[in-house]
Amino acid sequence: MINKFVASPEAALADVPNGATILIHGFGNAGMPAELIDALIAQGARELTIVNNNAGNADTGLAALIGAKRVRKILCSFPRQADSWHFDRLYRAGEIELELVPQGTLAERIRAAGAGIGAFFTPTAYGTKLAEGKETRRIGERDYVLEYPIHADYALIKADRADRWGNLTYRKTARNFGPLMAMAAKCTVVQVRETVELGEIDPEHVVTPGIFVHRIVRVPASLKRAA
Amino acid sequence: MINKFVASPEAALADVPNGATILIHGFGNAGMPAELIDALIAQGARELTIVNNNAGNADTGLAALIGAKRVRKILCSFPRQADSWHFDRLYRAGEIELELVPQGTLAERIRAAGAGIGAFFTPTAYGTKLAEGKETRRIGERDYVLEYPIHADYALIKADRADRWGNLTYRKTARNFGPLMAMAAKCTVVQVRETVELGEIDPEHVVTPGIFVHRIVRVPASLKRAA
Amino acid sequence: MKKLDRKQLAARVARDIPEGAYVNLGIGLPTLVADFLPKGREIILHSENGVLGIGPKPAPGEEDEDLINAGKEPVTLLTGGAYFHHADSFGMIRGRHLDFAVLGAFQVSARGDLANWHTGAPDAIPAVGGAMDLAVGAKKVLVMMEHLTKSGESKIVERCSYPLTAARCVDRIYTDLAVIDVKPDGLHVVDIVDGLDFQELQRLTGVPLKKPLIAA
Amino acid sequence: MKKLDRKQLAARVARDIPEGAYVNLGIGLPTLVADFLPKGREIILHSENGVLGIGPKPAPGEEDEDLINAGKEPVTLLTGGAYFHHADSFGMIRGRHLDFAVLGAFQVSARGDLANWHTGAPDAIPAVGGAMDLAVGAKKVLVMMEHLTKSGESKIVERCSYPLTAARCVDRIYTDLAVIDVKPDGLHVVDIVDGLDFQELQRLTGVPLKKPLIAA
Repeated sequence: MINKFVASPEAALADVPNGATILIHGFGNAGMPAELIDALIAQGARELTIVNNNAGNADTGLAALIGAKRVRKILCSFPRQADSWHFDRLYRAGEIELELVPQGTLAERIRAAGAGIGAFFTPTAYGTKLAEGKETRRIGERDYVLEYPIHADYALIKADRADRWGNLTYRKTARNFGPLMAMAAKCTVVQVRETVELGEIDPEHVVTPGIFVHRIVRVPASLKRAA
Repeated sequence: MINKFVASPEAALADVPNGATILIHGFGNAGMPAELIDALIAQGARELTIVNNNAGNADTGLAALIGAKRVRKILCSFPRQADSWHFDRLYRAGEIELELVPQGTLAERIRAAGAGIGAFFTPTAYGTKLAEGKETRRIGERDYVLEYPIHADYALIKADRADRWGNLTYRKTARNFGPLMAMAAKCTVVQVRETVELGEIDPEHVVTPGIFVHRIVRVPASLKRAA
Repeated sequence: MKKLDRKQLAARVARDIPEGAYVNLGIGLPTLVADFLPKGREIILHSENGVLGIGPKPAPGEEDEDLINAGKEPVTLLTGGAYFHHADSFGMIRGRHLDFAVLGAFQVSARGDLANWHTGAPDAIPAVGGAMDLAVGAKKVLVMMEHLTKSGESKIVERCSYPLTAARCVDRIYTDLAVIDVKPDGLHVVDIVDGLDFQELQRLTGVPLKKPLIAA
Repeated sequence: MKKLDRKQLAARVARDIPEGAYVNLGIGLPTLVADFLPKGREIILHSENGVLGIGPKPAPGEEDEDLINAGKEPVTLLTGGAYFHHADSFGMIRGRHLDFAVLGAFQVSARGDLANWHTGAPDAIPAVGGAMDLAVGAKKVLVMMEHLTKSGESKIVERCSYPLTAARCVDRIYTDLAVIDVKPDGLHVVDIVDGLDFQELQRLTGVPLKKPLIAA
């Protein structure tokens, strides 16, 4: 019997090695897998490359991972926020590498990894600092920049519901990067609010099919930290 | 008030010019917008370029459009079927041009058009007849072929439900190319089994958001031909 | 002259958004446009983080941390709205499905180059978000900004000194002093605030302007 | 010797598909494998046209024209299945998410090249479907075919004479005579049908074979 449920965030992340590339779901706090990140901090892996839209807020979640100096490099679209002090401090000290990627290009590069696309031409960032040194091409009447996929070892995702095959639904704008990141990692680890019996998710409403999901941990909303 | 409903298939397709490129949804009969195709035949536009996974079955729908000699060129992955006699006859007579595209490349080229991607490298067809003359590149450990988007003037789609903003759901494997084609055309025309009030489609369950849809015609199942 | 305040500027932009338009409002000043869209006109607001049909701010206590806009502020969803993932969301943007993007700016050049993401200061932490996607993707890019910097320099310039967001992307500029169209043959003034004449607007602006066909 | 019939061949392939595998069964002979998957083993079947979790054929009269497989035959959906669109479906294929694709073949070369889409005959109407995507995308490509053509020639060849579907993609070949692994150092016989010895198999096959470690 296929059963992708695992007992705890700690068990789900026990094998993360130093130097791993990890996609972390979430746009700000919406979709951020806080308990999985806590487990990653506790697990101790270092020299990580992290992919997230942002670079953490305040002192929890991704910000705590960065603050604990576990992150060698981050790929994101919007690191600078009022409360991104952990990232700001390490960035100014030269202790964390930043690859700034336009948000749509970030999403598309993650999708490309999941969908087996080797590279793609996007119009975004053409003629800007963020395309410096990159291959460009005029196709039709638009100019494009060549961008490459972002493959990862792990994806850490927060979804709403999951069944034991790994079919997922999300909640409102907490969907954001989740379905893309789930496709792009060798091992996709998901925390969900609720686990359900097979068949409780209508096959028309599955957002991430189980083929993309490897490990699922239930984190009931009642256990959630006061954010 | 936004209202994308139109009165009839004929009204929805009145402005199709000769020489238009038209995406036609459907994998075999599942998702094929038969009544819209009938209206296109009645409308009379000629020299069409058609994109569909197949090249028509038996004597109705796309096969009838081809049989009526309205199609100059077809892009598809699988034209040859036991009952594709209209296509077969015109193809052997040199009266229809065929661009054979692997199925996944066909889907991805349509998506690329909808998503503003200028071109992409795919591993499919590398080293085969279908990549002859195309640009190739080794990226990492795989070889890729460069493929370009398929932009269209119209998309003809069969969906299950629609509201007046154009939000769509599909039914089972009749989803297939629909959500992709809806993104890739200047004018997306949809026939649906049922029209519903705004809000009846759960925002979590919308498959094609209304931004991609321009005209909707209700074709109740009771009016469907005996297939 | 009567400079427009932030609300008046937002109302001026809102007036130009037609029924049925799909619109992305950038973070900051452009977000204010939502409050001034004419009642009874159905306009569908998009946010990069995967939502179409954004409604008014939630009542206090009704916020949902899973329903936010690109500025990470709590929002509501209109009846008829839809959720989708980031690749679909930016497919809408890059694929030219949005009718309008309304964006803030540091500078706009006479040929429509936009600079709105980075001051270029060596110690600044760069952050781009969806700005570059919106600038290249929307059918029409509308810029909202103050006409002058705090030190009185024109933000409409011959050539942007700040790093570009995208080249030749801006269609129309709304400032607290005027509305100006960016066209292939130059900058065309559409209207000017009361009490300011074309000559004075030209004097304040860094680059040549063309008079409106009907004098303001 | 006891050549395997179509059902026996399908059962032989089915035996090798492990619990939890995601599998695409090609049109024709490979589709038959579904009927022989061991009961109690959960295996999830994928079809190119946007479905995971294909179940048994529907009972007569229970067919749904909107629920078909890639061969356009009516199917059912298992509890736990899911629908999705073609770009996601081929993302699964190209992105190496499928554990196995089971494909028919005209020819397989000694280095694992596959020819299964086109005879190359000048008057043949070419049709490729999802074959090229599956051949390059699945983690393991299993081929099912008769060992010999009707005229007695080996379909395992030094170099394919038919147009290729993909180069160096086949991992294992199941024929009515033997199971053969394609490895970097050549073709390794895994097992042979009763009544056929290695020497005779070698004689029938177009290219050099390596003996199984434990004689069949």
